[in-house]
Amino acid sequence: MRLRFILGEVVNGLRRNGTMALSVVLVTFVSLMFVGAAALTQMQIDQLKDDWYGKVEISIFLCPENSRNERCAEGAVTPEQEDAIRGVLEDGALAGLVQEVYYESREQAYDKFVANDDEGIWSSLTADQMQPSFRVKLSDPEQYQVVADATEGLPGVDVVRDQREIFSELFRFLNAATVVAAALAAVMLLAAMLLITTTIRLSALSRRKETQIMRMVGSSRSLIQMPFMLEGAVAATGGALLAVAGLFFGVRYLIEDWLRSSVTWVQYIGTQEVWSVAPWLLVIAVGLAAIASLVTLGRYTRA
Amino acid sequence: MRLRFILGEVVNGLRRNGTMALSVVLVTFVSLMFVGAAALTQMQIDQLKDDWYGKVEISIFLCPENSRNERCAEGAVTPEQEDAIRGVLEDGALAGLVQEVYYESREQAYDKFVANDDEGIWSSLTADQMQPSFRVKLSDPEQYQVVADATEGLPGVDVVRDQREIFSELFRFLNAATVVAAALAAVMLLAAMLLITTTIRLSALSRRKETQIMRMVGSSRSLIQMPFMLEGAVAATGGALLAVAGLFFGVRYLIEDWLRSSVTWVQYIGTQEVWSVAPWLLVIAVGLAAIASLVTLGRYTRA
Amino acid sequence: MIRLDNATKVYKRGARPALDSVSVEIERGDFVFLVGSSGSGKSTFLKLILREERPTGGDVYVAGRHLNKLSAWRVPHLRREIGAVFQDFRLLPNKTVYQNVAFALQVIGKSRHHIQSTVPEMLELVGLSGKERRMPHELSGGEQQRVAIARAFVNHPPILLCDEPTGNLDPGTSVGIMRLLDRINRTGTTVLMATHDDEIVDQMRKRVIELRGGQLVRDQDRGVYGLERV
Amino acid sequence: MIRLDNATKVYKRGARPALDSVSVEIERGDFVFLVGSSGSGKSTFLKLILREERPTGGDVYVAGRHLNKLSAWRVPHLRREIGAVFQDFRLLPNKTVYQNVAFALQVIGKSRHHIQSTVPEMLELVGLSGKERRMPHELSGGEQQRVAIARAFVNHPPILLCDEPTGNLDPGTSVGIMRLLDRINRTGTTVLMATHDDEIVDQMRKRVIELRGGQLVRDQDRGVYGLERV
Ligand SMILES: Nc1ncnc2c1ncn2[C@@H]1O[C@H](COP(=O)(O)OP(=O)(O)OP(=O)(O)O)[C@@H](O)[C@H]1O
Ligand SMILES: Nc1ncnc2c1ncn2[C@@H]1O[C@H](COP(=O)(O)OP(=O)(O)OP(=O)(O)O)[C@@H](O)[C@H]1O
Ligand SMILES: [Mg+2]
Ligand SMILES: [Mg+2]
Repeated sequence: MRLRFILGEVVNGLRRNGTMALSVVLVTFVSLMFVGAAALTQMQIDQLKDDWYGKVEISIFLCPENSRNERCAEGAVTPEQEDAIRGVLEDGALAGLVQEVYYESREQAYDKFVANDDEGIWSSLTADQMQPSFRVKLSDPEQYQVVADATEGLPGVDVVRDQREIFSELFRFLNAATVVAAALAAVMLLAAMLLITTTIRLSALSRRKETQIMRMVGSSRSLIQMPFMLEGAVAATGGALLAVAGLFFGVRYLIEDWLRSSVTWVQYIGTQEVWSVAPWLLVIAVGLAAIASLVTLGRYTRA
Repeated sequence: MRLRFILGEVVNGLRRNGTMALSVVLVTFVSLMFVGAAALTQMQIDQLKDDWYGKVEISIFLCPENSRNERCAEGAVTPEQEDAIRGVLEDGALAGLVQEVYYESREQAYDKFVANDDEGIWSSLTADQMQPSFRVKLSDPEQYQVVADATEGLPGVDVVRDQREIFSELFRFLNAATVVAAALAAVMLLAAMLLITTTIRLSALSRRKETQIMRMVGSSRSLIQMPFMLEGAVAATGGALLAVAGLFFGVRYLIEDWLRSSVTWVQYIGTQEVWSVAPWLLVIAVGLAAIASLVTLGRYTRA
Repeated sequence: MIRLDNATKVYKRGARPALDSVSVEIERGDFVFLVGSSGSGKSTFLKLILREERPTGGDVYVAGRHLNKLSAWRVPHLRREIGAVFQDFRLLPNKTVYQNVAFALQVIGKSRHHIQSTVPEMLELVGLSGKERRMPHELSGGEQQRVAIARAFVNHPPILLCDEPTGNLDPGTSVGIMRLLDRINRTGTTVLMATHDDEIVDQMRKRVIELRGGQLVRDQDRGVYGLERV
Repeated sequence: MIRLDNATKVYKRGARPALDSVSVEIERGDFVFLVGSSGSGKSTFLKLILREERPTGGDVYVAGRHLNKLSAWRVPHLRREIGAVFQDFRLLPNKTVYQNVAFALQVIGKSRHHIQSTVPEMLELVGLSGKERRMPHELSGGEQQRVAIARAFVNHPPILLCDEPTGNLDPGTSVGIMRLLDRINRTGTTVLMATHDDEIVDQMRKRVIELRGGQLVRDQDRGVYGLERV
């Protein structure tokens, strides 16, 4: 009896304040989209960091002959110098930071290069012109600078390069995107809360007569307030579900279908990340509605 | 007298429905931000196209010696072949499409290469190993494929490359961003219109007594309705101004300060583009308010 | 001044008419009581004259205008010739007595000068001098109704319509309101008052129009509330 | 049943008290008229009993409860022992007569079976059998007030409070309502009715409590409306 009554009142209220309820749904939808997008961007960043930082190595290029670099003025690297560098990396102070050291000879470098040059533009290159290098995998990729500093000045070293530099610009861009999304999310969440508050108030005003009669005949306060609270919660949850759907299709079409096939060298997040964000969005929606109810109901439906 | 009265009523109404008016401001703000962002992204794309498509050239690499490419099996390009290719480009069918042809010799290519190799990794490279090439500037950059097809098979041609390929992926991304921003803008504009409608309705409800008395004592319909219309318009305009401010600072800090200094090879839009978008945002805001007023007022403040 | 010719009002298709071909004429300066039990159509009668509702049949003429043909944007001009007073006073709770009366002049665009000279005069007429700055909730019911009458009459309209103006007042206070309406009537204003209050009707001995189920069943000069008393 | 001990109510700090140390006791089964001019505090008196307002001084006891100490979540239980009827009927316009009465039982959680047996019984008591499916606007004022009384009494509360229940009704219809209230009073229900209607008070000859400016100035068995008639 009571459940049917409450549900009937909720449906009634949503229908009566239709445009209002729809605005709540839309605004919650968009605001939670941003919350979700910010979260997903951060997850993508984490994933990229794990993925790339694990893979990237430090390349210590050794002096070739006839180099224009002053450091290599003494000519090509000698086997003794190579041993000394390997010693610094594998024993000495850096041993704790270095996970693996791999020597790439001129010939190996040449083979890799040719394999990447499909169109044969660099056909006239010879193995002699390639530089030998040490490829160093770090146990903690964040410690790049220490290793670079320790090796850069050694005799026989031309330049030290870290692939991580290429990505840092990208990460800065993605972080900025997260900040923008989060800021928009904050504004929109504020708007959503104001809206839910107003919806509840409007609903209470438009049903003043019912609630007045309910109070007079001695209906309990919870029964009077329940429909209003549920109304806000239903509208907010509707928005959250739309947001989850929006994120799902966004990730599905933009990332899984399009990016994954056009920019293939990146490890992307997928729809399963959306599912892990979804419960939080629902929690935020219901939380919003609950706060708005608490703020509003005391004043508008006193028992 | 009347003006003071109307303004007083507007202030009154905005204060009485404060949270509601604030939601209208916020939602209009965010929705117009998206409208503006979509417009600015398109302007950026246009600018990049103008800029890059005008600059980019087709590079026709000519056969070096000992190429691995089958097309160059006959050895390095001969001067006769070079003349033939130039003939195709400068006279013949392509003459109308080609704006300028520039021959880059091995030595010129080598000089450019060395200038870019700061760290001297490629020190052992010699000029002989570089490829000579024709750099072709098109009068209509969109006609790339025609020129590529016509030159690709000529004897002495190794590969034909168009720098435009590099950008097309970026343009696709930027276009997708415009679509996303426009879709969000549409949803938010819908929400904004619903909200303005509800605000006007709420305002009319909360001032039923005033309007009833005004009708009874014979005040004109326009005087009765004006305050409500102005209320919606003021709130929407507030949102539009915030949106303009948001876009302004967004462009100022994200583009002018940050991107312009970190990714320097791009020609960016600036704050003057925001000023050219701003009037349109205001027009949209006022238009929204006008439509919402028309929809609502007939029903809620009949004379 | 006011003429109804077979005026009929049906609110909802198929429903019993709220007013059923009523024909009646009220002259300038008349004082008329409109009586009848609840739902007999008194308020509907007044609404037709105010053009709050349009007749579904017949014709309504007020102050020389044929209301059936009056276009919507001319309605305000009609309303300025009619003052209206209701049972529930309808004062603005956040305005003072003075502001409530002045409001009626402001919104029809009178000059500040005109307002400042007219309002105190009107408040004196209804006996509220000295209470200009009170808020409505600081007044007794009778005083609130006086403010409402002052607001309705401040523009000196030729017609004053009252829908149960004493319905919320006790008998003593009601008599005071009736004296005020009588005084206004003596200035030449046509007063039409719907009421349930048999004592007042019996005491004043004015023209009485009785409705029953929407039909005019009596139109009597110097009449009483009911022919058969309960 | 109802006892006020020096009950005082001041709505706004510094304002004149709406009710000024009123002490009165009403026994089970009494029929009491509460009279007084507009603003004398009648509605405030009833609101204290309903615990819609809390006294600023003194004590209020209703149905064995000390209302000053009643916690908010117990108020609904108090209200189930009191039926309330108002001048403006307060019916839900989009519910039928039957649904309006049933509503009062639904929201306090009565079973459907109980509702289906009680509501028709109650509608018969107030004389509305056969009109269960009408909407409020299809009823006369007197009939609407009967629906309101049915709703207030359907739970058989020991107390019935009426705030000017005949204020919007014509004299003939008012008499019908008074007969109904008298019948309900005869079942042992305490009836407390605030009114302006001197004819009814004079005719019924019940206990009369008179307020003036918030103070109790008369408490008379088998009294009349006013000692000095206007
Ligand atoms: N807006 C409306 N829509 C539908 N029906 C209406 C409307 N207003 C009035 N009615 C119906 O028209 C009839 C006459 O109503 P009216 O208000 O004119 O009566 P009345 O004589 O003023 O009654 P009371 O003494 O209760 O004020 C009633 O049956 C009522 O239900
Ligand atoms: N909610 C309130 N806030 C402030 N003052 C109030 C409130 N309700 C009533 N009053 C004041 O309390 C006094 C008594 O009001 P009350 O409504 O009890 O009178 P009443 O006897 O019912 O009058 P009426 O016959 O007009 O219904 C009045 O002066 C009134 O202005
Ligand atoms: Mg009426
Ligand atoms: Mg009262």
